[in-house]
Amino acid sequence: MYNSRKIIIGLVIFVLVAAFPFFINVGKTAQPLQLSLNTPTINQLEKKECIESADYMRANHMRMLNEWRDQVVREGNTVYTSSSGQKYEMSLENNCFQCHSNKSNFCDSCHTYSQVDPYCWDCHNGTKGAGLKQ
Amino acid sequence: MNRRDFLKVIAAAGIGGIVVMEGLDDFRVEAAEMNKDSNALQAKHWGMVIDISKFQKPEDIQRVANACHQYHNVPDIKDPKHEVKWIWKEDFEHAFAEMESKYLSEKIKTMNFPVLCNHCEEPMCVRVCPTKATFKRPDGIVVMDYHRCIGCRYCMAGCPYGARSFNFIDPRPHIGMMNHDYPTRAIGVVEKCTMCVERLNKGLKPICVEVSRGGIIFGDLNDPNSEVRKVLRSNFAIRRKAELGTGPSVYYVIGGDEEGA
Amino acid sequence: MKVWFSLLAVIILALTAWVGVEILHLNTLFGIIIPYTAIAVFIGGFIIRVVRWGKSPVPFCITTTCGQQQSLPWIKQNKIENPTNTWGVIWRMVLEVTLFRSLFRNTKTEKIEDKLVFGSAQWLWFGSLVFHWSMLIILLRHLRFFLNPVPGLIIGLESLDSFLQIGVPLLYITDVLLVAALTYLFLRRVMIPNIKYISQIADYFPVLLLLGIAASGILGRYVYGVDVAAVKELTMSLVSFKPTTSTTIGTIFYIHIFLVSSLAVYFPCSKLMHAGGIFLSPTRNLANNSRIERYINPWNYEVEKHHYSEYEDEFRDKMRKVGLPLEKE
Amino acid sequence: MAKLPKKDELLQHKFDVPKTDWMDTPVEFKPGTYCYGAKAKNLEIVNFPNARDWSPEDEDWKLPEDWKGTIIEGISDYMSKYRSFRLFMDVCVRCGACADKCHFYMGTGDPKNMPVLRAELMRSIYKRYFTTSGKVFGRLAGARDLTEDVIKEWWYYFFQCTECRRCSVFCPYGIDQAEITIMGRELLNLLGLNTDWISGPVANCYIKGNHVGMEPQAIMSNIEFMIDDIETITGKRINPSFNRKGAEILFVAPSGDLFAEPGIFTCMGYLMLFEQLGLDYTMSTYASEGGNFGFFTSNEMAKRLNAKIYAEAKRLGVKWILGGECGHMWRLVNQYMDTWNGPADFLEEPISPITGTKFENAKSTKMVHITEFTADLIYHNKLKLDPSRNDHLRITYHDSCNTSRGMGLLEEPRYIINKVCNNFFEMPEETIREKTLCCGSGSGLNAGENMELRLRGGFPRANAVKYVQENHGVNVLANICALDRASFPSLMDYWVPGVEVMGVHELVANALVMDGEIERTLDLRCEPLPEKGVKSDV
Amino acid sequence: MAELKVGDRILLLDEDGFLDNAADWDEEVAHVLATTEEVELTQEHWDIINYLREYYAEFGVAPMVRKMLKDTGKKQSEIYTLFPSGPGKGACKIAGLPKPTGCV
Amino acid sequence: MLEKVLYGSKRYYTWIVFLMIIIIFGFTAYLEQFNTGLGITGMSRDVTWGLYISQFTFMVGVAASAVMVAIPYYLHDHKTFGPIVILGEFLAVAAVIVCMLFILCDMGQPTRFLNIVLHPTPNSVMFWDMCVLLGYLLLNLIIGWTILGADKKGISAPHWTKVLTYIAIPWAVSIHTVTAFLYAGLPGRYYWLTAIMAGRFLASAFAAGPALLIILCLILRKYTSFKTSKEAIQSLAVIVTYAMIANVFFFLLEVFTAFYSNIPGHMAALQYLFVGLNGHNNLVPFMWTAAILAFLGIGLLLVPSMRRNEKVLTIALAAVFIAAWLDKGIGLVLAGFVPNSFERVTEYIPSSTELAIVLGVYAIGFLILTILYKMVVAVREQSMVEH
Repeated sequence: MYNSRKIIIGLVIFVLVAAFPFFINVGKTAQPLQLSLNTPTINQLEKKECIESADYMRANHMRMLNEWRDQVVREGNTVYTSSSGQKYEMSLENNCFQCHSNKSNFCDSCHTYSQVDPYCWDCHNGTKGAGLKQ
Repeated sequence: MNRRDFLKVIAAAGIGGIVVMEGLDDFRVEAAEMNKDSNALQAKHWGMVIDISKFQKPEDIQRVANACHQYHNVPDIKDPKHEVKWIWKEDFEHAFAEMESKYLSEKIKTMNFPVLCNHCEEPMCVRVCPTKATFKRPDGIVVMDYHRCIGCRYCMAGCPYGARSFNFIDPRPHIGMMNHDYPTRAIGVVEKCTMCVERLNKGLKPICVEVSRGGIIFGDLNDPNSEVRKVLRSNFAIRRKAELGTGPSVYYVIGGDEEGA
Repeated sequence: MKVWFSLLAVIILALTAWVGVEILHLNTLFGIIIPYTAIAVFIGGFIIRVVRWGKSPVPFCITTTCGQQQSLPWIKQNKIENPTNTWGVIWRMVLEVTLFRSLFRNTKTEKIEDKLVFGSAQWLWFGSLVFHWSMLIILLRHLRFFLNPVPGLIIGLESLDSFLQIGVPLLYITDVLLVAALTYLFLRRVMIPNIKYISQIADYFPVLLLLGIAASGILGRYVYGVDVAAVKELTMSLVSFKPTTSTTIGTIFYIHIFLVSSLAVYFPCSKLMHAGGIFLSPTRNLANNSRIERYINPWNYEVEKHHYSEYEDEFRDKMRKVGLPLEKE
Repeated sequence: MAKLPKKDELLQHKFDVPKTDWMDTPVEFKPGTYCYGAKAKNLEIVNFPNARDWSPEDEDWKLPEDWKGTIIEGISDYMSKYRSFRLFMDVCVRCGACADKCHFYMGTGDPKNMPVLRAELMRSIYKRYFTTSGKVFGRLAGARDLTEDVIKEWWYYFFQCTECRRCSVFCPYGIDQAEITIMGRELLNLLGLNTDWISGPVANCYIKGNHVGMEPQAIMSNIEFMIDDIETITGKRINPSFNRKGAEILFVAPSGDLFAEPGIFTCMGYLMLFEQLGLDYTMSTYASEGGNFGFFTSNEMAKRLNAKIYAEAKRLGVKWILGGECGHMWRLVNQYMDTWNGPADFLEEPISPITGTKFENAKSTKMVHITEFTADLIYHNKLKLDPSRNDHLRITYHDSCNTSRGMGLLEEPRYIINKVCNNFFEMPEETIREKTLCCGSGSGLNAGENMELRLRGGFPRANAVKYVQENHGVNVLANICALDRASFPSLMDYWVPGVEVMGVHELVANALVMDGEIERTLDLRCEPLPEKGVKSDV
Repeated sequence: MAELKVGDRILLLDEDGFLDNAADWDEEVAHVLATTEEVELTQEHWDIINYLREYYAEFGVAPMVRKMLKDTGKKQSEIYTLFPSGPGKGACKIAGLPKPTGCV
Repeated sequence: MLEKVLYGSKRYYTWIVFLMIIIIFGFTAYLEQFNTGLGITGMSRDVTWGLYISQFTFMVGVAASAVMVAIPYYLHDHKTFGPIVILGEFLAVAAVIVCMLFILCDMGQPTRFLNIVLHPTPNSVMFWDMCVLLGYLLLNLIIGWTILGADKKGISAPHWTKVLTYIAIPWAVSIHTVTAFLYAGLPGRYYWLTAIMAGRFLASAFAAGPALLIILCLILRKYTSFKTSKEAIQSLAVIVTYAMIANVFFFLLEVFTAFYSNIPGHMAALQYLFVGLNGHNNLVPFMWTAAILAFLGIGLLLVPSMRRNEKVLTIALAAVFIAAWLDKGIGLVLAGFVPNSFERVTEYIPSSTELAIVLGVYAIGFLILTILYKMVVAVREQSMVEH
């Protein structure tokens, strides 16, 4: 190979960049995401289920909340009938946070893990124990 | 490629996209139903009559204001330039400047008026808002969608009542006792009295009405049998800057049982 | 025809992933085996291609000079467009690679009656710049799936990219820019007769594949709502070589990574290798200093020449007649 | 020879594309757009393969038995020798930025003259025989079989490229169509496919030392003739030296300057300048050619012809070499000569004997461009100049492709022109400096039989000259290239009548006030100089 | 390759009608070549042709046009009147000289 | 054409660097405002709009003024304006961008600025203002760019540019009219609640804009090869003269209406501006300066001999421009909030951060203007290059 020094340096940089995630994670164990459901309200529940299936909620809670927001604020609709027929108030404070009162161990841990930073918290301050986001 | 071929490609891509979307659609949960609370208070035109006789002392207004502000997490900002208020006290000559007269009785001059958003029939703030962030509900209440407000403050320029406040600074550090059942507002949005729509939705009257000890009468202005209409029938009531044609829904009854001014 | 074929190829690829996951439930194949293979092919193929180029020497110093040469001391040299040292070359390459300097020069030649006129034509430059930079930012942003904890730089980049508060989850500006730029690049290929004439499947396919990748990513994020936490669990398991599959991630995600894998495999055996090739381009990466330093051709060999002595032998009489000096009288 | 079409006929083309795919559009040999085939006798002189007499119009090109294998082997060979070739085959994304940059495309509207497509003529074969995708998918991957028609197409289009590199300036990867053309011509020469106009000069140059085929006595006679004219003009008899050992400087000019108008006026310019300086120089009848048509044939042939310059410098024992105004000569001096035939360690680093300036940029080649040399003289006030002698001229300057894109010689000639003339006007910026447009006749295309092609290829340049003629009354097209001087007169007569073609050193010598000269009444062309203060019509 | 029939000789011409082999030339050939150029040879023509032949014999190339004009005392326009294709393609061809090549 | 921007004289680069420094300075200030909120400005619950909106309002006028060159040239074939039409168009481009930036700076939630487009609200004048400004920006950019591109190619501009130019003429009027409607339709803001608002806006725009354009032409003439003819400058100066007279006249109409009718609401703002209200008199010195400069400017411009002296002309134009700026760029918006809905006076003093941001935005405007004008000068130079 000609100009091998330069080409090899370039290729090494390429490999380092292209396989960077592998290098940085080498030897580390991927920690599965742990979400805490250990709150007083949840502990008291007979059937530990959210308003929709957990899989659905994990993937779609933000879309649902977005829809709720328009329904509540703009339409004045406040009651959500879930797919199981159960009725819930469409409210973070008066519904979601009642069970998920552990913002930092539930909401935040997943948000941090997947690096999403929703602006909901700017107003909806979470639970009593969670403290305020400045 | 001529234009026709190009359109074909676009169409094909579109059809392909729809097929893919349809194929994947079962993966989404069916849209759930969302309805009004069956207990919700309903009206065609919510309005208030404020009986000034019930607000003889400044503390009377303060009590109502505190209840409202605490309930709604309205910050207590001392700097008048940045203060946020939903309901507060004004004297006659400022609240009703256009009715000012040299020979006004001392009593009226020193009277305290709770002022708040008038939930106008023709709200200027709604007319000027460029994003429909503030809008009038079918029941006549003018509300804010804080999520949509861009903070242009055109509504504040438009409102002739000074009823609107802007979050010039972060409100949270200025909230004394946080009501965790109610959200706060973000910096940079306009806010104002909402006539407690969240309470009406659940079948409750506004908080100010509840703590006013009868000083604020609340009801459907459209309903001739409603309490507000009864009061208005039997009392002379004034509205702020009615000449501007905004149609305020907040009426002031001066003197209560006594003869009006 | 070429466009249809390329479109069909992309659709088949997408359908393959859909059938594989949705019907055949080959999650392991599409979530683990194919991605691993693809990244290996990508890196390996890339290296092989570059090494293959490297095996051929650059026998001559054939810089394309786009500015004043180094000359007399009082004549200002254009040290970037006509470099004589490594720094100049580095600058030139940086401008080429990051800002597409040469493309910026682009003009449009028009024939108006019997005149040729040269107009500005920087849309291609702008479109490709937008595309490549958006692509880079999107790639960097995706590092959030591969790093735990996510570094501040990536967080900052992401929050800048989602600066506009539109939709839930927040709309990425680069998503819009990427799709817009790719659409532009595609449209110019099908709308401009000359460009269409020179275009091949190898030109349409990557654009459409990239559009497919963008579309599947955007659909996953904004429409179908892929569980990003589950995605990250999968990606983290991949990069730490302890792969696990997940059944809670929607099919659209598998389509997305299958298309990305296809691109990774396609990359080294296609024109996309221009990404590596530009660094080796001898008209750009050489200094114009071959009058200052001797440039060596490794395969330089002796050639047959017509020497002066032969010349003189042939023309001696004639030279003598006109009084030219001779070696041999 | 084909009849020359009228102007509006030549201008009928549009920049559009045929209905059929380019692979299905066969090459059409249109008289006037290609050169005659190389003659057997010329190929034989330089020992080239498959020497035979043939014509491109023939159905049978008399290709050697295993021509296909030869080509494929050739491609493989050049791939392993030239990174540029392999890379440029691989990385093109067909963005089309080069498409409308080619003067032949601008002048013919033939899509195969878009550099990208001209490269694709070769790339399609490369794909077919050297890439997996091409082998498997064939035409879907843009590949095609190598047939005789492909060879004919190559020959037509690779001799329809002047290797001017304008496309390379605009290509985001620096893909240089010239490199691909060079490879294409190398491959064609393996089959004995060259043009008469290139192979003739190559053979001439190899034996007689210059393209024109001037034997030593012919050169001397021409010089004698010029000296007579110089005497008529200046009253001074000058005495240049030839083949003189021990001179300080060997001067090498393109042979066109020794033979034909208007090149000879430039040559007279050199001679007058050197005489005035009292320069210790000599010229060579053996290395009497700066240009190198070998470069338009094959790398090896170019090296064979180029070798004479250093060999002669060594034989004569000069200190360094001065090169005249020539285009491709300077691309070769800059980019190839030292690599081919160096190191020139028998020479010294060039220093101007007049100003003492060391030519740092020629440290290794030891060869200085005459405009570098003259600009340095003028900068140091070593020349007495009377620019008003050129006041009747309104001048624009054409950058030669090779000196601008293969060297970067842009300011030196401009500096000189501005010092020896009072009326200088630039052509539009997209047509000068590194974006300069070719004369349309470079790289061995300035034959007579392909005049239509030359006029078409030169149209963009002529168009720019016309612009300055209309706007500034320009009547002189100055240049530093023998090929320009050979090709522009007919081009200008056709497209922009009234514009004369002059080498920069003709202008220099016109303005040069020589010691002891008579009052000049004639310019170098022996035309009467206008009276002082009289300006030409604008 | 084109051919020229001169008497019973068959001579080879190149594409432009120049003699392929300069040694083939004689006066008879010149006359036939002149007919291809539609020129009737007169003494004036012969002066030029003879001059070119002599020059070519001595120098191996055609003379520079300028030199030819000077040596023959003719103006360029006169040459064109005699040889409508010009000094190179007309006069040189009839005189049996080869085409000039290179950067000229 | 963009490449022209990259090559320039030392003076050009110095100017660019200078602007960049101010921009960075302004941007830093903006970041501070972005992070801490609009509380960092001098605005308040009562004076909800400050310098940002007032500068926006003023710059809409500057943008609209391009029409004062376009009308004579396109509608009345006033040939001397030919070379400077494009300067007017590019001035409009820079001015509209400045306008948009000021709006953005004024937003409490700038990240949501696209909500105006995503939730179009035809009943809001601000929505229409966004539409007309955006349209005007595109019109001028497309027209200017195409004409310049054609200039560069040495051909005449395509016909559709002419169509766009004709559209742009009423459009220019519309941007300032709609901007006037922003104010003129609000109940309770008596200083703004006047039918002549749009007229005043246009008159002051047609004075201040061309005044700036002439000054720019004079600067270009001094420092570049772009030489605007004396006739063009004089014609434009006449336009400035009469526009300024109209502007002052319209203002006096307001004064008459307010004081003859003696309606307190209509008088209050004028009193506040010129004599102070309830002891608040921050703007009084500015307004008197404006009044004096306005009359000075008109006086100098009206006398032909003085107008023809380009030194005097420059002073007169500067006086007119500053007067218009003080009147519209400060007084008009601020006084509209005085007194407030409760008959109280809150005064507004911009904070240093606010001023820094304003400076930064203007610097961006100048940068854009410089870049655009640089292209114009370079393209025009190319067609008359002479060494």
